[in-house]
Amino acid sequence: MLRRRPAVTDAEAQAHSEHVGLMHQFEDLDQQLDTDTLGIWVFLVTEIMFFGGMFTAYVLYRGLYFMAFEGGSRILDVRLGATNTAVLIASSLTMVLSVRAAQTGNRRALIGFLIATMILGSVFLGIKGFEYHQKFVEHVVPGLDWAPEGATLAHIAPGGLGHAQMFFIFYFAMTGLHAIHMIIGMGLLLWLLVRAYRNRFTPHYFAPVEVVALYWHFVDIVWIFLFPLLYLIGGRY
Amino acid sequence: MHGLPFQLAQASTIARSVDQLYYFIMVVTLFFTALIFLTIFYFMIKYRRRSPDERPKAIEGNIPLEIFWTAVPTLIVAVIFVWSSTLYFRNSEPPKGSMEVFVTGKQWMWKIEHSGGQREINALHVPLGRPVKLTMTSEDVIHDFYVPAFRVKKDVLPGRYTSLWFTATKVGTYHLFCGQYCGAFHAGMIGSVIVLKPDDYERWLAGGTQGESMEAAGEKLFQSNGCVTCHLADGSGVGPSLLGVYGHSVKLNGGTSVTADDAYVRESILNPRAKIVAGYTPVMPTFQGQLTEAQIGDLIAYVRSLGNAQPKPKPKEEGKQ
Amino acid sequence: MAHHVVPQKTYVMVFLSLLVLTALTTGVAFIDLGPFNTVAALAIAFCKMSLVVYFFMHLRQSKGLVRIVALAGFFWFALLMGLTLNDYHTRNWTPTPQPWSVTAPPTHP
Amino acid sequence: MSTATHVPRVHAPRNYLNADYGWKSWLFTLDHKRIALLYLVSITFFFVVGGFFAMLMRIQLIEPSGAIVQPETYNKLFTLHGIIMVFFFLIPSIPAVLGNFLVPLMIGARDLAFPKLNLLSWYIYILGGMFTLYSALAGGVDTGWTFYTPYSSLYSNTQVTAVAIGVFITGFSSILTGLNFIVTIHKMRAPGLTWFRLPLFIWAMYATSVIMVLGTPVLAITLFLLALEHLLHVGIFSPSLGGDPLLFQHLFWFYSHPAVYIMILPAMGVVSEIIACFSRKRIFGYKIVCFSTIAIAVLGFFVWGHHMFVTGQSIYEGLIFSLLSFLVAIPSAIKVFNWTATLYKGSISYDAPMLYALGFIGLFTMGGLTGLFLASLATDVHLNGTYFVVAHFHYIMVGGAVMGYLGGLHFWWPKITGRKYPNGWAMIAAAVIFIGFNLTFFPQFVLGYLGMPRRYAFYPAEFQVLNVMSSAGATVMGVGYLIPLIYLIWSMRYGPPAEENPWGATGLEWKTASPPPTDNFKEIPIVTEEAYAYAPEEASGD
Repeated sequence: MLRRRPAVTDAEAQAHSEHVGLMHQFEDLDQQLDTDTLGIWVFLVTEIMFFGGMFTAYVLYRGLYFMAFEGGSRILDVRLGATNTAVLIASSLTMVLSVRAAQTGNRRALIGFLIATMILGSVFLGIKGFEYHQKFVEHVVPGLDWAPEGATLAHIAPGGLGHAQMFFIFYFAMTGLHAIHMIIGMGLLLWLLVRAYRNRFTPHYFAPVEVVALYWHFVDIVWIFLFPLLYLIGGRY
Repeated sequence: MHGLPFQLAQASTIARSVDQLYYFIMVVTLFFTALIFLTIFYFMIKYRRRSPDERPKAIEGNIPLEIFWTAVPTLIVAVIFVWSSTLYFRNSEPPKGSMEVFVTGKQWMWKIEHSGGQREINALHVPLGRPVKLTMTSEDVIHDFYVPAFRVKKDVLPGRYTSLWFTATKVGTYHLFCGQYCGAFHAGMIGSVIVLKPDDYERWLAGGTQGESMEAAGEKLFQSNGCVTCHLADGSGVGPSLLGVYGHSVKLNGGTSVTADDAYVRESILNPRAKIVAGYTPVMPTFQGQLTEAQIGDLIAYVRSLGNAQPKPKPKEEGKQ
Repeated sequence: MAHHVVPQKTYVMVFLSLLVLTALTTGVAFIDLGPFNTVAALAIAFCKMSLVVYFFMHLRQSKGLVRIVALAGFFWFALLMGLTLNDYHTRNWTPTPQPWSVTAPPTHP
Repeated sequence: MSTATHVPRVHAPRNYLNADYGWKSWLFTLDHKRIALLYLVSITFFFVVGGFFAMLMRIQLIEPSGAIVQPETYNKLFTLHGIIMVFFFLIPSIPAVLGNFLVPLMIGARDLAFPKLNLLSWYIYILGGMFTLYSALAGGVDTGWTFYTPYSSLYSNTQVTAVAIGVFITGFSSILTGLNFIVTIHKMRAPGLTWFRLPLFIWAMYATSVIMVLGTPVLAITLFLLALEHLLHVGIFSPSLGGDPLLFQHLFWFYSHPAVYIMILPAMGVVSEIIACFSRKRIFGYKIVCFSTIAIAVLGFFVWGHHMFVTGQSIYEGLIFSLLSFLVAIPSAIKVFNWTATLYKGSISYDAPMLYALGFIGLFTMGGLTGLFLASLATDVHLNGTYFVVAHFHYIMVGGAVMGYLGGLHFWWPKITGRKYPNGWAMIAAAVIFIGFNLTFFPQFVLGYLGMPRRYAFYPAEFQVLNVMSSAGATVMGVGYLIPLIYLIWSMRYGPPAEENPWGATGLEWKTASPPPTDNFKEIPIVTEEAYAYAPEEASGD
């Protein structure tokens, strides 16, 4: 048989409702933070599989058409790619520092680090946009503008144009999906910023900051793999 | 063929062996289905509720019993696995000296070419008792060559060769189906496999619409497409000589080597820069889109016919091997 | 309800290591190591990922459950990649699926 | 049971149904029970649409030359039937309706961990459904639910993109549902409710959620790449553009084979509950059944290649996948044996849910055993792509998953609506469905063995007798499905009120009112007993 917990007294219920940010389905904020953290991790696992399908396709074709992929990789600007990697890593740092600021109840630092993260994210997207623009200038956008010529053509011709096209499909699909994730992340940061500005977070209630941060770091990790896979194929002697 | 056809002809050597396995699994299936159904019926009657407040005693489980009914299915599936895999591996290997037939699938017909040049559409004539090997490819989407009476089936893919083989054991006309959905008239992509007695088959070969043999057609293509201008027989041309190449190992730029089979020859025609023979430069243009699958088949047949010829002496030593 | 607050210094050290590794991976790419270029690039990327996961994503302080979830993600990804690529890897192991194999054995090397 | 009643009772006690009125109270609800009902209505709609396509197909196949529609139309019929039934009915059926309703109740929680996410996943589902319905109305799609490339990407002129988007979007609905369940089951169980005290339905929902979370994203990315190739004519899967069509099949089946377990595992969970309740016995070998549930979910990911034995994959890959496919048969067999053993020395009554559950065991046994023919390489070469496969997966998906769903719906209907349905009619319907189902699909095993390929709009005349039998059976089955539709709707208004625990079942969901209050429990219960404690208390000690 079941035994019931003693009924909740009014005083207790009052205290309960004073837990800022506590949803009705949870017992306390600790359970809520635990639950939110687990939730975002499970979500990140789905993201691993989401990108995983595309990575599998990429790895397969890179193996099959290595020359073409190497040639396509030469068209990409390593300096911009490396700079972007550094920018994104820096944004991960500011992100984790904003979590720390939330944990310690430092509202000014929280707002500052969130803004810094957003600025770094924008820089990343700006550089990415510039790179995309360059690809249009070089006419290496499969499906939309594919007419490589001159030096570009000389780089990618040895591996076969068709297969070089495939490299750029993966380049755009992978970096594009990554960029969409970044944009979603920027939206989430904005939402955090508004809530931080309204002073909604406390050292006991900072789960949203932690959750968004985990997402942001994941997006960073995806780029950590995209950079060598796309920009650094083969030895560039 | 009328009434209730619950039996399918066993018209190939493969069919008999597959059916034996099929019947074995069927016995297993029937036994366990009967076991479960009868046990449930028995329990349903024996232990039906006799009074509304009946409370049976709890039974937690029984570990030896669990082990027993884990082990039994494991053993049975192990037997099936070993049996079927052995059979599958045996059935996937065509016997040496099989008769070669070239099959092209396209929406929604089967084009078949015999090595003697006889062409058929939606029909395949084969002799009784002789292994026949089909080399198949598709001009558009994925098809599937399926002859139920032979228990053979294989997808026919664009851009690639697949093969299957059979030895017919019964004279007759059998269904040929497309087994992989391929578009609007998928259901109409059907034909017949006609098994003839050897002498009937010879008569059919002689009497049919006689084209030139695949080799001869391939040789003509080799001339008309200008292949011959570079691939000189003595190896002095821009491209390597093709004498004595097919079926042998070819050294490539970069130190690797590849066996010259038809996948390789096909790739070299359609994507010539993928694998460059050691000592040569990637200058050959692609013939993608300029040759039909049937023509590529002809060309391969021609290159194959050169495979056992002695290569003439070559000035470029590294191009050999 | 005591949340473990990691000292700022740890984060900065991790950040600097990540920067060094980025420079390293870019540098290595300009040296020809043959197939080891790919190996090196992936190994470095894996190190970087581990740093981010372990420190920035707080796996160091996480409970076992979160660790299992993260591992499951990588395991299933490996499964997808491994079993798919295995098909391509083994497709040419036998001469059987290669049609039109010559009947006569090679007469000369 | 409960002694204290703080809330003064007006007429009916407050419950989740009468807590609030008006369409807004439904469309913006965060209550898992109301969201479950939203799903119930939506999937019933899609079931009717998918069933309608199936009826047209069976009418078409009465005549060898095709009785009513052109081949192009027939191809669209089976494609839409497959897509709607798989993605919009079967996958959300038990998880999103019964799971949504029951998971918090069974584990003693007030709601799922993320109620907003739960509502969002329903809206995502509806959005995906809209795209699919749009594509059906705007000319349909004819690729088959498997979307094999290059046909789907380069050759089909139908609404491939719209359907791909629809299925892509709906995928996220099931990802979010799965995520919600995993987190809820981990973090929100009532005090004392340890893992091995959980009902098997919860174990099944957990395993299902794991598959949803790990598999669905791969389908999403695959459809994304497919749509990219279709729209931009760039090469990813098409050989003419440098791609490999088998890669599509690998990625597609990586999700779509485990998807079968998304359909069948929840049904197994439902059946475990029903068998235990109607034989008043604890499930025989409870822990073994728990482990076999997880084993099926995990092993289910290792077997996708058995769909590709004849499509040109490496024969060694085929060997590995064949072996692994046989392995997944073993936990399924263990479950069937354990259910059967549960009946031993029980006290068995035959109300409608039990009939469905026993029907499930029978049909699932046949469906599972015929899978042996398809896991075995040599016989699969003959049977792959024929009606044998069609019959096999309908035995699993319809004979298994739909029987389980209907059984569960009948079992928990009094809890969901607070009303009883006419038991006699329900028993008749169960019998009619069982008979109609076997009439429909058993002949298809024979057809498949005789070599009739699936997806044929017309066929050689010798197959007609069996096809007519199958179509006749489909009529019976169709009638069988209409009966519950009528009396269940009837019972919502006119059925006699149901008490808290009409079946005398154990489990926390039966310890609260029917229908439950919005917060599920007056107080969160503390669990001190094992699952399925049906035995008299004094006897449970020995």
